[in-house]
Amino acid sequence: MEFVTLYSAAAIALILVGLAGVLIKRNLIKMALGFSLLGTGANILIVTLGYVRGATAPIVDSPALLEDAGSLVVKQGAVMDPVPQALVLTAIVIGVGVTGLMLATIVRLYANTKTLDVNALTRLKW
Amino acid sequence: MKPLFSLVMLALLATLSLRLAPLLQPGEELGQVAAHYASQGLVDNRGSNLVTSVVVNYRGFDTLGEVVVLFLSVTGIGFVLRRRQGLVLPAPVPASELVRTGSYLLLAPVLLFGAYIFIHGHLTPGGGFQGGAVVASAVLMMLLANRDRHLPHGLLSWIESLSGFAYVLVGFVGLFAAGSFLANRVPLGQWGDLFSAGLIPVIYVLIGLKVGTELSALLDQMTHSAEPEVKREGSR
Amino acid sequence: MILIDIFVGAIMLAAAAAAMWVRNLVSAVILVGVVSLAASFIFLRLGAPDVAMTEAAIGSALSTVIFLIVVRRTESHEKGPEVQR
Amino acid sequence: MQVLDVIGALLTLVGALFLFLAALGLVRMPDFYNRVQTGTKASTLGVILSLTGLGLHHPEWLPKIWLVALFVVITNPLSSHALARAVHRAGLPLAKGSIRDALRDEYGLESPALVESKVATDAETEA
Amino acid sequence: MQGGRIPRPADCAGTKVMSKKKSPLPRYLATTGLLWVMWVVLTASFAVQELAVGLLVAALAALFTWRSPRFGGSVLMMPKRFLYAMLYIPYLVKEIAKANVDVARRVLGKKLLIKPGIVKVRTRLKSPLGRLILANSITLTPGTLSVDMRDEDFFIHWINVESDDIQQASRKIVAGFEKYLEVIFG
Repeated sequence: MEFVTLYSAAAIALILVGLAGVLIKRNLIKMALGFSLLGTGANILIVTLGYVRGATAPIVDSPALLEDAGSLVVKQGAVMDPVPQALVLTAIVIGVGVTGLMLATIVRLYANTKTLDVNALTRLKW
Repeated sequence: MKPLFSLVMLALLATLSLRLAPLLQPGEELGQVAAHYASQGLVDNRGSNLVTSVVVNYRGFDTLGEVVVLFLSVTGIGFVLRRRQGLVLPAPVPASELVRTGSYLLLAPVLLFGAYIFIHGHLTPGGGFQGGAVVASAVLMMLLANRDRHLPHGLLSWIESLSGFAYVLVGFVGLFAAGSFLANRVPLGQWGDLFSAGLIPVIYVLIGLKVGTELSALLDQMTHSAEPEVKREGSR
Repeated sequence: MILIDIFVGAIMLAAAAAAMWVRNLVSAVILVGVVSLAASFIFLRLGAPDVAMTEAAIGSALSTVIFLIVVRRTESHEKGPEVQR
Repeated sequence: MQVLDVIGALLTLVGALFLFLAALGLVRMPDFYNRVQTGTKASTLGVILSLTGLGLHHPEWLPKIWLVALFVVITNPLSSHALARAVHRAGLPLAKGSIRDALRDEYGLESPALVESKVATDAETEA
Repeated sequence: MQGGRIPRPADCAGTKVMSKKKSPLPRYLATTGLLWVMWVVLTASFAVQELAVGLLVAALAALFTWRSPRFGGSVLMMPKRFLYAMLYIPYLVKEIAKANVDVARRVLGKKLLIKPGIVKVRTRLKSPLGRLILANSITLTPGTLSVDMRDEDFFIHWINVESDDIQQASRKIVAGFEKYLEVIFG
């Protein structure tokens, strides 16, 4: 088995584990951790989609990757797909902001209700 | 009732992903757009790091939006955790003198390293987001070693808003020079030089400053804002 | 090399499952940090050094610290009988 | 060139051995403080040796690698100091058979929450 | 200029010995210089552009910490201190090597040869950076780990306590390093 396949399978498993945490756990911090795992799994999955066999990282620091010396055109299939990497790069940073917001809400909820149990927070239940 | 429902959903999702997994075939050749970015990125931007080209130039407008999202979430945290009036914070246990000395000793090198990462964003792996995170971790070190100190909020918010403003201004440079927002139409320089790739390093330095200050503000709010009166000691 | 890949993937999944399993929230947070660290190695293996750096700096450092601060401020132990599992 | 590679590989191997020793120490030692002891020393040397071995493979990286090693030498002992101090403040007792705890004798346990466990530490005279 | 900067090291606890009424400029320049050297090591390039940007960044980064406890500063300017600093490095390396042989012996031995305990030792060093290096050196050398410090007293976890007495323990643990550090940090 190729290692990319392995990693995409691991990423899907990680997404499922995180989702299980979010759905089953009742502790708010555990749910936040589950979200974090979910995000990590999704990020790995997206990056595996940009993998190109036999290519290097998308950093063109040697002329060997160029088509010919004068033109600055990079060879076909010499580098990985930069687009998923760019997306994941920003997604991680946004992820920490969102996690922070989630945790701030949890802290505030705890200060008001002294519990981390979602089932106890019935006021917002529909 | 609810757990059962969750389990059913999970099982459904698991089977679905098992069925869909064979469709994900990594390792094939690139799509048309990606192939253009990968092969022409160096011609268009002269920056070695193609990811940076995508983040800052091809998708520069998205990145502006993402920085704004980060800003909004930090503002939201500040709003949720705003200081309550008249609440006296209990004094935290001060860190050891050695740790304080160490944090002062390491602050400048770590800041320099963060700056190195975002200044060389177009040449080596790294860039504004990573450098910003490194800068924020330096700030975190200071916050944890000196719990009684607060960040200079005025200075931080000035840096933050000025760099955001400058980002938009640089975008307008592209609009006037080439007719599209954030277009990279200034002299590109020599491939591999520090001053190359046109506006990319400028924008990435601005992003680095902005992300660094935003993450620092986030950490500061998490460590310093009004604490609920729960048990202080004995919690691990 | 494939052995290392299997090892890292297994570590990552085991840490993730353990993070959802353990009752002590501090341990759970640290285990999620381990997942992030393994993820950053995986990004490096997949030829994405930029993403690996971001994940290492943000995923396993900053967000772990944020979680720890929150755990310190609330409770460090997950209560109650399990619903499932 | 070839010689440097061999030396580098050997250094990396020795470094890995020391890292293994650090891990083994974590398992074998009786209490937190002793574990940190062996862990810090062996892992610092292990990391430095492995990095230097890597540097001998790529001599142009050597300055950078030594910069990293310098950081490790500053931060590794410092962090174990911080850990040990925090743990002592939280009231974790020394292992049975310890000679004495001068810090506790002089300042007492800072954290009242864990005072009950103090009884376990009073294994004063056991050589 | 430094008005609203992050923390003001001048009132950092434990910074009892601040610089006397000297001009701060040499210290600032020394800090900048050290940071600049670090930049050059990082970039591994002597191109004019890199050097210029590095100088700028180093000068800016130095603004944050140049007043902190004895950072950089005077060590490089006095030949005697520099000489002792150079002598200190091989001494420390030797001690670290000894420490690791010691660790290997203890960990691999059939029976655990330990007699642990926390002892108190005393140091004469005043400078915060000197104390930091002393504590780090103690942690890295055979069988000792610095657990806490209050004023002059270090509390050392000793894996094989040889002496309970402050004087003797200080002589055994601290004196070797102090000899060098006292000269280096004055």
